Amino acid sequence: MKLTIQYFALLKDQRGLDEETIQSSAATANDLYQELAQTHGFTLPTTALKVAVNDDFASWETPLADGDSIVFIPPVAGG
Amino acid sequence: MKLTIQYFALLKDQRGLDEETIQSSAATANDLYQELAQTHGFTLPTTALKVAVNDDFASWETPLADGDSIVFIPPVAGG
Amino acid sequence: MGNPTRRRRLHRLHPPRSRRLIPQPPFTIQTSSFIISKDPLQPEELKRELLDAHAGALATFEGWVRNHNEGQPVDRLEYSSYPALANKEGQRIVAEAFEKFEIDAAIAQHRVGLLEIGGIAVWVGVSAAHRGAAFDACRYIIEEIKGRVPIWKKEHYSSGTTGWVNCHQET
Amino acid sequence: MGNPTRRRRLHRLHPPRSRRLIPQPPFTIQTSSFIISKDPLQPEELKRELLDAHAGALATFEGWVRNHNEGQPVDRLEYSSYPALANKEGQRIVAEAFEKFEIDAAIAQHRVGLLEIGGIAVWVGVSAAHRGAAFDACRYIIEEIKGRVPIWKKEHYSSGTTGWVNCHQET
Repeated sequence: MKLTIQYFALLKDQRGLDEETIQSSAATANDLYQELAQTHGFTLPTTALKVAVNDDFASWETPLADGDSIVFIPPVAGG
Repeated sequence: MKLTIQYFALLKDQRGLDEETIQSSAATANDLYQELAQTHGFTLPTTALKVAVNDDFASWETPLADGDSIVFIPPVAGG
Repeated sequence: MGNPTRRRRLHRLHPPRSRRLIPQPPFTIQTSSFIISKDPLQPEELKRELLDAHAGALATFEGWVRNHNEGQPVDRLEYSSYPALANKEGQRIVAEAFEKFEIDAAIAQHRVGLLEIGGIAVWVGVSAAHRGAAFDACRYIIEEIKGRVPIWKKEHYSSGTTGWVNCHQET
Repeated sequence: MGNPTRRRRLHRLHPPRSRRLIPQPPFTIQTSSFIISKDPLQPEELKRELLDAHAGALATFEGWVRNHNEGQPVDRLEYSSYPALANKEGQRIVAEAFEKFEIDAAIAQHRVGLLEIGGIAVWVGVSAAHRGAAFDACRYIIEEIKGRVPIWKKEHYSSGTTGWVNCHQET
């Protein structure tokens, strides 16, 4: 299935780009992050991240579907 | 002894003036208020008032001295 | 009743508890002030005074004249104060806020005179490195002003009558 | 791993707890808004929007860029956000404040982009009939923004290095 991933903050620096569309068979958001972290050397563990699927917060166990848009959210620091 | 009394808010309305200098032998601020309340028909009880002697808060039992300036302070309502 | 002069001498040696507990000026006040103002308050200017490269957080409070109180429509408000004591007590309150909270600067001003609906009656601003202290100190200052500073509010009702707030009696 | 399509169907019938607890738009928002802004924030204009003859109390919070963080001198800050979710989450927070506190109006804005020392990063204002609610709601909104809204802060240190705040790693 085709997935769109947007990167922000530290993950954007580590990936070196804002957004990409990839082919993946990852069943869940968690599986997808593990795949990408291994490929790109992301240093943040999932315990420090949240995940959004289709622009809303989601569980790491959310099953992914073709066309989903995924964002891994580094620790926020507004204000 | 000579005492100066300033009036504010409801007490000013009830006394009909801002300030007066009187002769009194009142031993304490409390005695003075009782005297004045009887003469001028002040409606507020001392439990609802505070008293200042020479521009600082004082106890109702403060002994008065010649030349003291006294203010009876109605319930405050700033803001 | 006793002799007032003799009692006063004793009183000086042993001031009553209520007097001893109130700190006396001068205080160690940093950037801070309390002012009773006859002119309209200027929040933007006051905020600029609090601006400091060190500070990260600014909490402010503004009290506006409302168009009603306890169900009665209000046209305008008249604030009066006992200036000598009001300024002293306000400055004590700001000084207490510096002792209690880790703040960088604090300003409080209270308007007196006749105010129209929507006018600013009181302004408090506190800057601090962290937001918790800024909020706590700002709230402390406004609560203490409302409870301790000799300022009174006379409401002019749409009905034509007036009333001193908290005095439970219309005049 | 199972079949993703089948699991998704089940998931729709029984959404996970974390999704069910988050209220979904549209909310019943009165005078309220949350905006991520690329332009400098305008506290005076925002305050005017909150002005209402009914309200008696206005509590505001401003977060300014500080010249230091954890002992390191900071020259400027760069805020970035995940706009689609940041706006949605910010609006949820403001809507929650209306549910929790008796307030009349609330506005929150967060700046993104490059900010100099002393620039306003975030502004929150709440008006209410009574000051307690105004303070409580203002503080609630800023605390929740800091904890939940996907906004990140990159510090540019005087030393020439940069760091993502909270990520414990310099880049």
